[in-house]
Amino acid sequence: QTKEQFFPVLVYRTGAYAPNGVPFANGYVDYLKLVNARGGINGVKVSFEECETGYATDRGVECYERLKGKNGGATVFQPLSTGITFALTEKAPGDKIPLITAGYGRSESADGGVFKWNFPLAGTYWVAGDVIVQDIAKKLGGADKLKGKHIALVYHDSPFGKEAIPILQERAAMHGFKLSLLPVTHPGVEQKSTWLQIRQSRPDYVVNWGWGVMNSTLLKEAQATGYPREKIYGVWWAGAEPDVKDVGMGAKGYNAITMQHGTEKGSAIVKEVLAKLHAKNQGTGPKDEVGEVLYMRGLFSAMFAVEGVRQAQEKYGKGKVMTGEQARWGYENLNLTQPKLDALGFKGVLRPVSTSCADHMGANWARIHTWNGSKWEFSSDWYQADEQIIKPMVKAAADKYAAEKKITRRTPADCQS
Amino acid sequence: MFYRENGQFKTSYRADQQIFAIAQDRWAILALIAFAFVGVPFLVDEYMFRAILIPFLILSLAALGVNILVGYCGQISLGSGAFMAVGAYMAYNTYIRIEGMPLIIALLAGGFFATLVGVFFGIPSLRVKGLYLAVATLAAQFFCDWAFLRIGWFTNNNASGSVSVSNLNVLGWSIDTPLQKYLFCLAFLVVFGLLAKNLVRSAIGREWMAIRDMDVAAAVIGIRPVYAKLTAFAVSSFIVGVAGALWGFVHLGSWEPAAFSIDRSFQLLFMVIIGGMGSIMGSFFGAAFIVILPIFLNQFLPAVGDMVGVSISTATVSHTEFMIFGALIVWFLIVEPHGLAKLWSVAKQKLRLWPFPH
Amino acid sequence: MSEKNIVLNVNGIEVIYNHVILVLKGVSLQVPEQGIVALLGGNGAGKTTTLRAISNLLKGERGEVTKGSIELRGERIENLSPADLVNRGVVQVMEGRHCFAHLTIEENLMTGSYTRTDKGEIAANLEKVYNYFPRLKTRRTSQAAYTSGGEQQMCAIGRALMTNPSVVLLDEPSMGLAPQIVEEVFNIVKDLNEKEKVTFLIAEQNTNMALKYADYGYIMESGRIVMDGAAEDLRTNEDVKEFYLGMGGGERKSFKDVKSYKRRKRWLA
Amino acid sequence: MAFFLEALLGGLMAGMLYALVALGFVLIFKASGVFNFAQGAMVLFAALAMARFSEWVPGWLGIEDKFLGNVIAFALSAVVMFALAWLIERLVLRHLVNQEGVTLLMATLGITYFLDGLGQTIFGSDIYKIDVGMPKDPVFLLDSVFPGGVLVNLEDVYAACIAALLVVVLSLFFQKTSTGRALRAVADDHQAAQSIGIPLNRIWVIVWFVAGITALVAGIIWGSKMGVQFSLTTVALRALPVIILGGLTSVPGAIIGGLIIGVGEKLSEVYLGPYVGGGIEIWFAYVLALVFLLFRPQGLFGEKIIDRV
Amino acid sequence: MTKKIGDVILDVKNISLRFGGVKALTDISFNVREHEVRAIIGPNGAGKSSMLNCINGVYQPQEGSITFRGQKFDHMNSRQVAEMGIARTFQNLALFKGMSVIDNIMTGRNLRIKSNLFMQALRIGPAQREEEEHREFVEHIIDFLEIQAFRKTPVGQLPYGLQKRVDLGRALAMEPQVLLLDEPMAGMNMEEKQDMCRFILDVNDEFGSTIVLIEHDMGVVMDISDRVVVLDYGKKIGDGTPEEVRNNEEVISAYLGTSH
Ligand SMILES: Nc1ncnc2c1ncn2[C@@H]1O[C@H](COP(=O)(O)OP(=O)(O)OP(=O)(O)O)[C@@H](O)[C@H]1O
Ligand SMILES: Nc1ncnc2c1ncn2[C@@H]1O[C@H](COP(=O)(O)OP(=O)(O)OP(=O)(O)O)[C@@H](O)[C@H]1O
Ligand SMILES: [Mg+2]
Ligand SMILES: [Mg+2]
Repeated sequence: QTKEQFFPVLVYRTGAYAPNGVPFANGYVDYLKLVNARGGINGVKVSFEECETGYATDRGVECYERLKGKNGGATVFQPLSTGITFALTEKAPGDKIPLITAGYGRSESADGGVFKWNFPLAGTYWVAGDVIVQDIAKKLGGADKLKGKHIALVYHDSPFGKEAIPILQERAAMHGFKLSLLPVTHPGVEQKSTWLQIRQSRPDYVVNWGWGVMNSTLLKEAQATGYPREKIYGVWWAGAEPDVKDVGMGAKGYNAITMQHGTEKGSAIVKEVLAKLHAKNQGTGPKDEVGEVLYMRGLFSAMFAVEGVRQAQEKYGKGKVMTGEQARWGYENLNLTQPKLDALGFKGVLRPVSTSCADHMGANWARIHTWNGSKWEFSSDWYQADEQIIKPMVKAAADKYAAEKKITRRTPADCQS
Repeated sequence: MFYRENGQFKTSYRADQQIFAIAQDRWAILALIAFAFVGVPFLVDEYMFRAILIPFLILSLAALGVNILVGYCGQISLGSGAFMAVGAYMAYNTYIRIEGMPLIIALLAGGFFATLVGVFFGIPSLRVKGLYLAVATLAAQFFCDWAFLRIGWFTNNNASGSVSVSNLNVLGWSIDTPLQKYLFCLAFLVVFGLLAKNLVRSAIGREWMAIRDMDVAAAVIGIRPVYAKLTAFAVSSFIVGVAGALWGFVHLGSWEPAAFSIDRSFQLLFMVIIGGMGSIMGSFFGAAFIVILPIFLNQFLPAVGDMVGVSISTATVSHTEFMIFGALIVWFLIVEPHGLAKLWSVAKQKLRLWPFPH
Repeated sequence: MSEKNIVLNVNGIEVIYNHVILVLKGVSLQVPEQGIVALLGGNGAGKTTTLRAISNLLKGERGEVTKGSIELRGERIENLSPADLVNRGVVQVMEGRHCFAHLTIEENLMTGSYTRTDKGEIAANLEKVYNYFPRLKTRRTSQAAYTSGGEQQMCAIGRALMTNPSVVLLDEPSMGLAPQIVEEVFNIVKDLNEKEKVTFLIAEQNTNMALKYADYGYIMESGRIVMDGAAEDLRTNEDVKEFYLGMGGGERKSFKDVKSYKRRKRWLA
Repeated sequence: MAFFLEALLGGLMAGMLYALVALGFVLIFKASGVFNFAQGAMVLFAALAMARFSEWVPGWLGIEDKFLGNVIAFALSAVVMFALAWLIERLVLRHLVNQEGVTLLMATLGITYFLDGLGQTIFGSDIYKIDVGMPKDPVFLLDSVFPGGVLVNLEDVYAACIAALLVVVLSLFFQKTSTGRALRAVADDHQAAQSIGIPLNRIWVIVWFVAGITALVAGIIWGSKMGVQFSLTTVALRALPVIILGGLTSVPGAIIGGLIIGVGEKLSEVYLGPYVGGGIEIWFAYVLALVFLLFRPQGLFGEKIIDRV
Repeated sequence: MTKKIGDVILDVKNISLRFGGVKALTDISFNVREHEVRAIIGPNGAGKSSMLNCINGVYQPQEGSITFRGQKFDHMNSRQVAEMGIARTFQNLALFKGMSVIDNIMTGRNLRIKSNLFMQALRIGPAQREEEEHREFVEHIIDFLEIQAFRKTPVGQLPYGLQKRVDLGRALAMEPQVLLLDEPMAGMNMEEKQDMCRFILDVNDEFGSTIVLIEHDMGVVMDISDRVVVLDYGKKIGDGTPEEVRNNEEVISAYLGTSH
């Protein structure tokens, strides 16, 4: 009997956020196909099934319920929406299924002592916020130059958008810059008054915490108001091709953070996908989008999911199908060193990620890329988020959560299991 | 042949005023309720409970509430999502801010606050009617969306604006497994269903319907429009509020304002219209249609695709799902504009005549 | 009546509402060219339904003709649209007025000329209607909803006349009209019939009036035609006299003295 | 002061854009008594058609000229909207003669779902571009009076002019033609309209076609501003307070309502928003409309609601 | 026939009502005595229905007053009017279309229902008992009007004539002291009119209600009314017994015509 490792795939290929959801989903699925083409995880083939959430929480929950028990049980879920993440965070422990939220989700879930089942691998929003401020400081010529400056945060008015606020407030207090908060209502097409306000208060920088159509609208409004695009920074969900494509030259100079990876179209992994899948007509989605920002993000999110299982097999038996609970151990003990990543084809795309019981994030590096009118180009070096600032924030928030939920922190013994 | 009321003579008005005047109906309903409590738990797996039955029960309850306002009192409202949100957030606050607050009281408190808000936003109904009112109630929707996002107190100052509850229990029984949750919601639905049915067939229900059908004439026979409309808003938002609290507490566990967005308001209204305005039964039909059909299509279409040997992409499935869903709505309306409940009663009427039509 | 041409021939139609309520159970009737035919009968007998079946307005009431046929000058018309019928000269004045509430009286009348294209003809028609109903002229700029019941009735009839019809189906034209106006309406009917050769099929409760002006009458009871005959014959029929004209036993009885209201008609017994 | 002017102008321009969408609602409501929930979906559908045709046409016909390409794409989209109107009449409205408003409203909801699915199936669900040569960069007026000048978007000005033109044409159509009168008659009473020979079928095709063209124009303008993607449907929600404020049945009402709402929400967001945390404009628009309704239940220019016994 | 006609119960004084430029009523005064059948006649658009609407508080006259049992009102409030025991039927049927016949008539009892919302929701003792009592009363009316067979039919589906009866039934359920009837016999044939007359006279005799009746059928008016008011273009042009009115020149030329 050949059993397969089952990966449920929550996607949104329809609705308001589809332009961003589709490339991510394509990358995710392509990687899983690639794993099989490479012979599986130590011989264990993977299977997967998509479920359309439309970015709506209740549909996401339904998908989760539908897929969690299928095909021998789900290995891991990647909710791909902050709202769904919040809902599943409550459910996953009961079902013993881990959640990976690579680059999104709740920032405090980096604390594995409280959030046993959540894995915001490779960075959280707090990391992103922190790095953006670092880059601004660097451009200004030092953190002390931030004093008296004015940064406006334009954010998607949802848990996703609000995640950025605490870290920016923390930094604002630290450096003495003024932070103004400008919420934009879902889905984000109505920003005229936001930009009137920006024109009135003329902030030195605008940080865009948007998603989907909000990003392109924001850039168009910036153009229409004459606000310099070079002074705008986007979060990593606001820095992909669909966000700028139809603005074209109008978005030239716009910066966005990119966590860990780049759009290396020439990287080994992209070539492999093209050769092993798209050349044989087994690829998902259009060929020329392979290697774009969101596609790559889907690709390595899937890679994390798979590598966790490989890690778990080290402990629970090579060539066996892992349960969710076993996979969780794998995610908690990831050790993706640079050679390992390079071997997987991620050379020049990813930096090492290694997790532990205390740290479910595994890495906190990011850099900035800039839209040159037709493609994204790196414009900064790697930054590391400031542990000194973020660690205490994570701990405080996680403790608050634990108190509310009456969860006791995991003991070192528990961490071993 | 068998579905007849022949020979069932009513000897008192009480008998004639029973909820289901025909004995077969009475037994069928009792059997159905008994089955729902006792039979279903043995037949159904966890997915069915969590993804289909529990949402169905809770949204039926909400649709019931909306039906009182829209179907019985004729006040079209698009603010139901907001009233659900008020129920959920206020139940949450009652639950976490008051030490040892029993769950049921917290849920009812959610309903109570929803009532207050509902009555407040019902005040324009005294002057504004029909579609104008419908759009005016959107003010409630957008205002509440905003308030819950923006006013920290409601979310216990959670940075993300999302709240969650856990470890629910009623009098020491924990409400944890899907089965327990199902039974809990079912109990709520049965109780509220009965109370609502009683209301709509009592004096107050007749006042609502009178206002709906011909408000000037209603005023002339002494019905106060103010009282009738506001009680309808009150009762409706209470039920909707409780449903909202259940949705947050029992179904989602953790939620943000988007869970009660304008889409939810529309969804509830559609349930009522598709199910049948002014029919308690219709609320259930409508909820079933709107909750279950998309899920069904979503799983059924790929299966069909597999059968004919093409694999359908997720996007195509959900586009097709949209199209079929839309087409079915139109088709049902053409077959029976007064909703599924009416279709049901016409079918019963035919059955009553069968096998000798006319 | 076979000597005259039959314009409208209804042949054994059955009508069902909502797929379950059988209302007409085989109704047949004929309307001769240039005739005035009255359709009489109690409440709920099915008069309105018959007229709706002819003018094809049943669909909106969720009713359908399930048996029988309807012919207009030899052409089957069951599948035509109401607009086609108006183009062929058949127009119905609906029971209960149905004026366009938000339009003024004059606009209401003008909608009646939708099928007419000749400007001069429309103006002439309007003038004609105002001549017949001077009261409408004085209220021409009021919204129809704010006119009295009687004014609305006149408006509805006038609107139908604006289509230049050759066959008019009148449903209870006298309802709610003052006696003088009723008289007037029937005179207008007579006028149109004689001068402009318009054929009428009139559903009426005011039997007295209807039989005075009609040539021929049908009496309906619960979905069936129970009696028909020339108007004079009906007027002198004992049952008709007693039940429809209130003159049982010859003399008109005072309404005050009609004692029992639980009588049964002989033909139903 | 300059800022106030900017906010005011911004509001007026936004208002015109809302009005453009609102018009579609008003048209169908006024002419057939149907509250057309599908208006948003129609805007998206039309915009998608336009965006894709203008992309495809040069390939199909080998036309280089952008203007000509756009004109052909527009014509093709108009044909699509006509086909849509015709199908809607055939398959839906025809079977719902004489039904109540809610039933029809619900049917338009079914149409909404259908169009959402169909549009994305045929035309795709990515972000597309409509480029009809609208200027994107701002101009500054009155430089001499205010420091920095008053910022105006030419794109908005063009859009507002087109909206105004459309309104004038439509108002004339309703007031002056016999079809216009017939349309209003149909809205009041389907059956009575039928009974005097107004062909409902044709009327409905006309109305939906006109609404389709309005949707197309709205879709082009909004689409060229924001890109064509699914969220375009939500502009319908912004148009709702406009129509109730202006009156469901009034074409000029849609414009005036649009302007009031546009200005009201922008000024409120800019001047009140900062004190309460921002993001108030959408509910402010609705509350503003609601307050107006309390004084005039039929909206500013709507037909009086008739209550008679 | 000895009917004891009592004192003035309803006194209408100098009522004027305008709608924009339209003068619906100009300076109308008349009174109604207890137990009498008082008819209002006049050509279409004369203002008869508007007069009833003023009494009911649906319209508010610009001038004049209405006195009911010695209590004077500048304008009436619908709820008060109902509580005082004035009931009414409508010219253009204003039934509650979606409700069954029983429910329609039961609404007429609503003023008398004491139990509150919670009792009704639970249907505990008193609420249930009350419901039954009223139901019994309504059944009497249903028997009286002979509409037993349609008890549970939605009124929208009934033919016109029966709807008129239900309308009357709803008014009767209020056990009114004064019953205002707006063309109760329109659209009925002779037999049905006779039945309706019988109902009206029986209500008048048995329930002792005072009746104000608008009707176009002169036969009916002349036969059953005690006194008649004649309106024309919003003005009163005649008032008196049927005989007096019938011979009034002005009335003949404005309304009756020569044929009567
Ligand atoms: N839309 C409908 N749905 C169901 N039943 C209907 C409908 N319209 C009429 N009926 C039924 O059909 C029967 C005949 O009605 P119709 O209106 O034809 O009678 P009528 O002779 O015109 O009566 P009246 O003189 O009262 O107008 C009645 O019993 C009525 O209840
Ligand atoms: N709400 C209103 N707004 C404007 N005008 C009105 C209103 N109600 C009544 N009228 C006008 O007042 C006049 C009197 O109307 P009313 O309905 O009282 O007449 P009526 O005597 O009952 O006539 P009928 O016998 O035809 O029913 C009419 O000309 C009518 O158009
Ligand atoms: Mg009839
Ligand atoms: Mg009247």
